[in-house]
Amino acid sequence: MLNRSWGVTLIKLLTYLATILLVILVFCLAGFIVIQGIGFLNKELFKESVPLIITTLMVVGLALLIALPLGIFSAIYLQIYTNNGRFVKAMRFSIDSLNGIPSIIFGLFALSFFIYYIGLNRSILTASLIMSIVVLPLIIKNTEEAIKTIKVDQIQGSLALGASKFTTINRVIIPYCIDGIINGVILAIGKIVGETAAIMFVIGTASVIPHSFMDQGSTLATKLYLIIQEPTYSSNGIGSAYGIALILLLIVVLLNLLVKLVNYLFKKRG
Amino acid sequence: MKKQVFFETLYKLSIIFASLLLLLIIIFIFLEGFPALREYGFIKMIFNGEWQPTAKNPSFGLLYMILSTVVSTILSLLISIPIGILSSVCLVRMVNAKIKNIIMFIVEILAGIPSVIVGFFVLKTVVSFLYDHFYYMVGVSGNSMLAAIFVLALMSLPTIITVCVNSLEAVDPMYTEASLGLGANKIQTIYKVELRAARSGIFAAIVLGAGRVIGETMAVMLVSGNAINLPKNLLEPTRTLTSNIATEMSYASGLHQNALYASGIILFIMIMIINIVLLVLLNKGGVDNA
Amino acid sequence: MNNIFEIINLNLWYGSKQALKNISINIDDNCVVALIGPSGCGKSTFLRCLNRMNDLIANCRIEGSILFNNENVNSDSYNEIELRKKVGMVFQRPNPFPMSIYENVIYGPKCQGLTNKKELDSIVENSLKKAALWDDVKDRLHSSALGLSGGQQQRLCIARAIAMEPDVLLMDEPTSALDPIATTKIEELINELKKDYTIIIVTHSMQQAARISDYTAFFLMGELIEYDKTDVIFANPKNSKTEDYITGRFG
Amino acid sequence: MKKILSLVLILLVCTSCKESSNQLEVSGSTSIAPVMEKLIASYEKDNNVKINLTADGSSAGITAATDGVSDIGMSSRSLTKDELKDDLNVNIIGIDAIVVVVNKNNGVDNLTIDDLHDIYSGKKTNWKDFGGINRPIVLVSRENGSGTRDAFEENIKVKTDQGISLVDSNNPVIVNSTGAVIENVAQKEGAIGYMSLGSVDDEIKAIKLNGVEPSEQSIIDKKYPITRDFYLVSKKDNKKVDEFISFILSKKGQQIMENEGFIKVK
Repeated sequence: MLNRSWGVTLIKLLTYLATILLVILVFCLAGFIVIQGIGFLNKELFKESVPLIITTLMVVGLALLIALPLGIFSAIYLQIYTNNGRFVKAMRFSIDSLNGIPSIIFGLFALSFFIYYIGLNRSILTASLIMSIVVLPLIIKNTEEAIKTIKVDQIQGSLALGASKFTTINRVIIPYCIDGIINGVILAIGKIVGETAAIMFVIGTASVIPHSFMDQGSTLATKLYLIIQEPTYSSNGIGSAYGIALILLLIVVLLNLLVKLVNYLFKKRG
Repeated sequence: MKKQVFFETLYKLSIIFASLLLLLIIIFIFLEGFPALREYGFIKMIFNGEWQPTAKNPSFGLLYMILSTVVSTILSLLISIPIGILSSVCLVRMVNAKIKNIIMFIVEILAGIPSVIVGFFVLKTVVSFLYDHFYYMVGVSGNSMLAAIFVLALMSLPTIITVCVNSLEAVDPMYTEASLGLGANKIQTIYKVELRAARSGIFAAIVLGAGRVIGETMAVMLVSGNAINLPKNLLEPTRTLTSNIATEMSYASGLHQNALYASGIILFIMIMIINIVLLVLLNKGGVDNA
Repeated sequence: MNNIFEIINLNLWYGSKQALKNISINIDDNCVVALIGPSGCGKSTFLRCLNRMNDLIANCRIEGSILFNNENVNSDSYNEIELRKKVGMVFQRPNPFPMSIYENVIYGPKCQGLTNKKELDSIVENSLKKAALWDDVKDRLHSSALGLSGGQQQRLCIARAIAMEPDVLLMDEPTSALDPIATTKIEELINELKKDYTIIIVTHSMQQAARISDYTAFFLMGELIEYDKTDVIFANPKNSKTEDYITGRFG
Repeated sequence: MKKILSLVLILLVCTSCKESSNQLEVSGSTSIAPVMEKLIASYEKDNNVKINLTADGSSAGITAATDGVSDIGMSSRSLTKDELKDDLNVNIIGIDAIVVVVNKNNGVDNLTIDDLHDIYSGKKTNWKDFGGINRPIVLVSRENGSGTRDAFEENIKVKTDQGISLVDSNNPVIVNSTGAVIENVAQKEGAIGYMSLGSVDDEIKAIKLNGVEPSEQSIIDKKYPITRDFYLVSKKDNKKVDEFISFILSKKGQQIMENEGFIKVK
């Protein structure tokens, strides 16, 4: 089809059409949240969501703190130190499949393994632990894809110059695939901030400012889910759920910008 | 030299610890789900549609829900993959950088939206539209398979686009120049060469997108109506395996809870099948340059 | 021997930096023209003007006219797709598509709408024969092109270009990434191809220019210093700068 | 990099020691959680004890209390025979009325228990059978196992002796949150749903049952037909738990229950 001129124009048309459709969907969804939530963005809601924001940032921070080194190092090992044998393919395959497990199952795993079995308390720490496991497959996959996109000959170039695999990693691989990893981090942040099912059993519903990771608390997403669950949770019912959703989007925006800023500074200095 | 040994053992430890963690979850699901499979029987569970977990002699038939998951996953991916890939191509190759950054900025945010809110968006728009136009039909409430497909497509689009755009941008410009040098026009260059070169990234996007669709609970439960029936037409309510786990797990106990974990095993197998299909397509498509 | 290319007062800027200054040159058909000069002198940029590959570069401004078979290529009305069908290009690094050998060669013709299997098979056969690659690959046409050696890949790129039956073949340092044996094979191939195509080749090695080209153009700092028969350029160049470069005093 | 990893390890180690001091864990029914949050807030003011609350459903609450993971389990449904263990004591802390709600444009404002039985079992499927507009009825129901659903279906007798609910075979819109019930009933003119009295808001219309208006007075006089009790399940002889429960049953505690739209027990 691509070899006929009508085929080319058709594909071009479809490409533009898909983008227009995407833009409409994306702006409708974003617009819906802003319109529904803007009315409830008053000082009182901001004050009420300060503990939620803090809890959310704690979960994001600790989850990434665990998942990032674990995920990146695992991806490096899978891509560089293995010969892509059958075992490695099977492992990568099962990691991919874990991406599809519904987060409710991670939630139940957290409840019965961390709480019932190990005896941890319901706390922000437990929530962060389970979230680090939830985003682990995402980070491993994104980092591996990033390493794959580095030109093969750049890696061979460095190895050819007698650099060991290890120095190749630091000099060539990590600097070059930072952008891929950053995208993985952004997807992971999105997943952690928006997650409810995986953590609602283990994080409690307290809405006070937590003092330590051992305290309970609710993130923006779990509070929002609770309000939808029982609108009497907040004074103006479901409306404040939209308000919190807006604040949540704000946090996602700030976190994404922060990550990109860190990446930019790292590149300028590196 | 010592630093290198330390880091290389660290890499090894990381992959071992990571796979242990992930294995733990798989074992957990199989451990919890196995009693139901043994007692109620795997075959009976898969080929019987009757799900009455709390009845006197309970039946744990998952057939209708398996079909619902299969239908909703395939149809939603049939929407989100083409739109995702086509719009990623447009964003990377056909639109100036400023527009692309604005759209990507919002798409990245939408990847972070809690699915409950996307569920409410579709509930307030698609579901009420369907109800207003089909209310006269008995048993139609707007909450339907169609709405579930719409919400799943909406949920998976940001993931697919973010990964696709990332892999398209990483395509080596030498392919573009080679293709244009042979007299191919822009569209041919993109679709015949660049997509082929970025193939492994695009397949990663599809796998992540499929994972997001199969694993979605909160949004689907809001719009699908959650009634268990054979997916005959798009306007009837439906319940996917994942929604079933989410709705009933909080009150399930004993064999009922094991049956829910068993459906988790079935989900895991379905995800593996999708991955296998995608891997075969990836390799069958001839050459893999990475 | 009529002129296939007539370039009059060609200037090119990358943003504010001028890369080509007022170049005028006439190139005859069915001969090999070598472009030599120190790196950064604009010879590759000049080569890429001939098939408007510089259009891909964002802030690149071109002035002057490039007449190809007496039509000005530089004007917007001229369709660059038609130009590139007639002016094939081979790049410095072998860049076969991540497809099979067969698919690589038929890529160009297929894009122009040719679908008849028999015709495509014959194109593949004579392009690969012309590129002296047919014997190496005739029994594994459908295996991956990335499995070939560097020299074979470059010859595949040449075969791919020939498949379009162009009038001119542009080569941007085709052998700089290859080992000596593969380089001599490519050079023998160029001597063969000279009969049917005009070949314009950018090269760093003056020996290569002397060996295979009929005419040689010497570029320096974006200017065309001297353009003449190869043996004149290498025996007694008119311009002192050419002589300094030829004898290796700088560059 | 090494520093960070060691930090994580320390964190993991120090958390395994279970904190017993003056902390209480309360978990369970989502219907009780909102009012429980207010009870905890006022109790914590004058007692130095920290009470953690988790809303993960009635059965999860009961299991957590039985296994000792939570000190108090909240349940908005009566416990089943095998849930009732002898080392558990069960207190009723309040009564909640379950109200039937319809779309605001729906003319019907009174139904009897038998009407509800016919509607939810699928015998009658159009509002014109009840004097409303000619429009099919859309059933909105809570998920299996929700305390609210159990109490409602118990009262309108739509469960077969096999324990199977007739509602499931009439393509109901099953949701697992009050917010979703409100949204579905508010946007669909033919919809009918039910929720706890305290949750009704102005987007939907509560209707009379057997001619009785759902109000605190009608519930106290036992005239309103569908009510359910709020249970707290806890292990016996735990001083801190008993003190908290006695606070809830005190005048101050019951007043908080009433402010939230529930009916006092004492």
